[in-house]
Amino acid sequence: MIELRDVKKVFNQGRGNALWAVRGVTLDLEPRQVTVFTGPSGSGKTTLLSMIGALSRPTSGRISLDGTLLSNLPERFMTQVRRRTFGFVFQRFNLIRGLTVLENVMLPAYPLAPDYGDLRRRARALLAQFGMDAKADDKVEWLSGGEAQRAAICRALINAPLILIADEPTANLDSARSRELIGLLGELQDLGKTVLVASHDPLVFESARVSRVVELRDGLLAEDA
Amino acid sequence: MRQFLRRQRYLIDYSLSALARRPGKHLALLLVYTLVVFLLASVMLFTQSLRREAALVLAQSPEIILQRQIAGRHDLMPAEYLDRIGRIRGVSAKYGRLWGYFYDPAVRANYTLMVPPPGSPAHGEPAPGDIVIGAGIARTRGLEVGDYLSLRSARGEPFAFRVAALLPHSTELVSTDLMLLGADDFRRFFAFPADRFTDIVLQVRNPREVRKVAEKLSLALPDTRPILREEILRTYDAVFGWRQGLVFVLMGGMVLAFVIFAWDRAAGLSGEERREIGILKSIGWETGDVLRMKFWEGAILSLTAFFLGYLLAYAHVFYLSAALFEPVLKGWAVLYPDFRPIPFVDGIQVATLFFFTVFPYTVATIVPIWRTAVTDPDAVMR
Amino acid sequence: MLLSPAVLALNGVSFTVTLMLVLAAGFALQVVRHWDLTSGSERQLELERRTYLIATLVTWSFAAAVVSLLLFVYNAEQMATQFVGAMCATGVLNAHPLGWPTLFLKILIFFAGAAWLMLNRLDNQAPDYPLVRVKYWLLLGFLPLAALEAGVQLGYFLGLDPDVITSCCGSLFTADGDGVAATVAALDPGWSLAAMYGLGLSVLGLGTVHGWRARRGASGVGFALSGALAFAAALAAIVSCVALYVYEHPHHHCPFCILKGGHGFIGYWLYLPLFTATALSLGVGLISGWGHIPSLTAAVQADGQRFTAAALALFALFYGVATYAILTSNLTMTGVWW
Amino acid sequence: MLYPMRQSDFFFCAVAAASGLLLLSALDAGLRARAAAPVIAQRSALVAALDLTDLALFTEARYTRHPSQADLHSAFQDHPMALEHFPTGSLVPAPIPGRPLP
Repeated sequence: MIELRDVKKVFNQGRGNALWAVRGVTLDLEPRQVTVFTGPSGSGKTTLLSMIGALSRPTSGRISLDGTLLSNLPERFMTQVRRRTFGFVFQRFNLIRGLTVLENVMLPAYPLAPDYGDLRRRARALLAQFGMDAKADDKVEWLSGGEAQRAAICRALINAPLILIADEPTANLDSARSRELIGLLGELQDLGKTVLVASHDPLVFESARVSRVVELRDGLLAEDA
Repeated sequence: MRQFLRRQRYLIDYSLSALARRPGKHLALLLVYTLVVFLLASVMLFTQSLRREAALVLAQSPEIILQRQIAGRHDLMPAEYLDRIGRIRGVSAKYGRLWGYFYDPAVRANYTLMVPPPGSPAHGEPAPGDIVIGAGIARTRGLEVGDYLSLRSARGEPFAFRVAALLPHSTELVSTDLMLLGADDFRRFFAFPADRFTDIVLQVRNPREVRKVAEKLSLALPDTRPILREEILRTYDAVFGWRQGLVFVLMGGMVLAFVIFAWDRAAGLSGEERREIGILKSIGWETGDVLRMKFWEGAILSLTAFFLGYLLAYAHVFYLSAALFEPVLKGWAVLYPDFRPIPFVDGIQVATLFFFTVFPYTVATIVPIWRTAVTDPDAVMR
Repeated sequence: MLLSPAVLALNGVSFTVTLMLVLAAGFALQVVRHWDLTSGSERQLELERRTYLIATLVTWSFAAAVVSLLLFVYNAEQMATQFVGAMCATGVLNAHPLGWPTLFLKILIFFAGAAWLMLNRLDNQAPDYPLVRVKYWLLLGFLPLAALEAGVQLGYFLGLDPDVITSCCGSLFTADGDGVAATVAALDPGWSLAAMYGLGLSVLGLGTVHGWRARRGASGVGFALSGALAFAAALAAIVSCVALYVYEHPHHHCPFCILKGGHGFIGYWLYLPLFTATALSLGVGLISGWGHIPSLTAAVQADGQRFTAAALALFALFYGVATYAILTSNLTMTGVWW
Repeated sequence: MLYPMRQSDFFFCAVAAASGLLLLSALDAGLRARAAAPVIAQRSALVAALDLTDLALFTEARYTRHPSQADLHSAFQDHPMALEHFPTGSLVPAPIPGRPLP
């Protein structure tokens, strides 16, 4: 259960170009569901998602995860929560070029320092699960868009997070690949993961697999705006 | 502890792949770094070798040498001073020495002409007309045993000496410009007054009495200056230490340039690198992990450069006889001894080298690395 | 003297370390003044990120200080040839009144740095950083120490005059001299050994008890204090007695010559465990006082136990090596002294 | 489980190899220093036999050829304002005011 209470975020505070990206969002998110945040670009959905995913801290307001307050943790501890709880799939995949697919998938586990053999096995198993085992030793820049997206999902899942956050995951995919991706996200929900997606792609938020759609407008929930 | 080591290993994995992905940038840095280590290490190994060699070899110098000075300049030593010294407790032998310099215009070299001391075991006083020469003179003038060497004396008349023997090649470091000749030849050649010597040597058996003897000498003969063996040794120790330090200071500019280069390299991250750090942080790397990874990068570079530079310097100094420095060291000297430095390496040298190279590099990169490491983790989402 | 490379390096390092600490202290001051963990503002985030820089600067300063302590002793050893009458590092340190103070300051910096880093490690384990002000005020106290060390060392090397006749360990550490060093040497070897082993037993005992009770948040000050005392007694015993067994010479009291290869580098086996163990025990004393802060309780217990165990092992190693050196020595002093 | 070599394995191998070379260089230094003992003995013998006082490294002037025998003002004896012009002379330390000459 994720609870947001009057969450606000301002960039460049105290300067002339201050920007209120999120202006007070109060929201409860149920576990083991696919929730889509939608709204026009600039509506604050990415910012909100990055705060929920403990990538950044709200300027004010509180975010708590299963009763633990996340919003006032220093970065060091936010990272510790983040790497065990959240997995991220980014709009531009954000795989590290020059490394192989396998290495990219293993990367989030490096700071946790598991046994190397175990980690490799885990990564290979994940890749096999998403039909990527043939590509494991290829460099990521040789992958197609769909393959890169799957590699990114494998990477997001390597630390077995409870919550998967995807930011505009279909932006670089064609319709067929997008539908496939939504299917994958749905499968993850079946595995007991909470899935949070930011997207203004109708293919995504109109999909049957989506349990809830939260609409944002100008940094506020559309219902409040 | 095991987890700590495992984590470091993962970080090394990543650092190496990061280094390998930008070979051009890092090879340039490595090259400069290695060069800096190589030059400093060469200077260090070479001077250290000479320093130890001087200490070992000159430990056999005379205990006390007495020079006469007039108006602050060296002057010839009257023979009667030998008697005026009289008997001093602890002095086992005393005798006058004859030696001086001769400039040979034919090859523009300075020779050191010397009369072997009485009872010198290896090379007794050469017979009249004979000389024993150092390997440097022989090489420069193309002389062999039995050849004649003709020099113009102080009175302008030519003197022909027969080369009776060569000093062994292995002793060149101390003898390359020596020319040993008989006392009568020496005095006639230089028109040296018969009742004078160049200086006086005193042998003192018990090293504890040397200072006492020197004190008595300067009281008895106020216009003289005693030079003690320990002073010779200390002079050489200090001179080579000083030289080494001077070169290090001169090379300080080079180290500084390198530091600025390293700073620049560490600070001037490309957008691609910045994005990578952002990705790492967003997928769960902590700032501390990124810092450690970056320091591993530095450590790998430093270790490589240090090993390479040091080993190259070792080969350069001890296998190629410091060929790169020869022109500098030779200065204007025509007679340069041909010798192979003997390796004397100790921990303090390596530690000093480390402080002159790795330490500045590390310090210079702390702030740029930190700046990189605190990249916003949500930067990749914007 | 200043132009010898090792001396240049030592001075360079000391001043660089001071500079790094000035930088760290400057940032620390800002952190202390504006720290507000409840604020989500960008400035607070910036300050939190500064803490990484400060910790990195202090860590590297500490590492450099450790190596410079070693280099200082090596260098003193090597410069002995340049001083009349100096046959080892002791003579070189005696050649100027600032010699020993430099060494003592370096040792003090080692202990202070180690303790600070342990405190920093502790604080970093609590999400509310409860000790942030305490540790940065302590850091501000650490800075003058480093600056003083740099200044004193520079004064020492500038003042070194190779013509001064110095006393070497042979004459300095003989019982009939005067000054601290001679007093230490003149200690009755029996008593100094007894003090070393007695305080050793006390530090091992207190450490074991502390390791046992750390779980209940006991104070480690007693352990730290006994560690400091054991350290002093161990140094005194090395000079007055243990070194003699190593050299197998009844009047050679030098604390540095045991570092040389001729004695199997046994000095490292004595000093490295002793210094590390003492630093750890001092750190345990420093961190044990914070168990009452709820967010730190668990960390204080875990760290306290871990560090205490390490300190105990290292103290035990030191006493083992010292005993080994005494037992295997051919020098017999039992009949002569007691 | 078998897997290909990690980058860190290469690193450890490289460090081991370099340390080996370093050790080898130390060994080489020891061996050569030992092998050079007769040469040093010969040089020492010559120094003892001829009462030599200096290394013949810089033969251009008496204060560079025999630094221990010359006082360090030699360079300025010809003229008080004379500029040091022997390259190696510049490497001999300048006398420090107020301190007796060696």
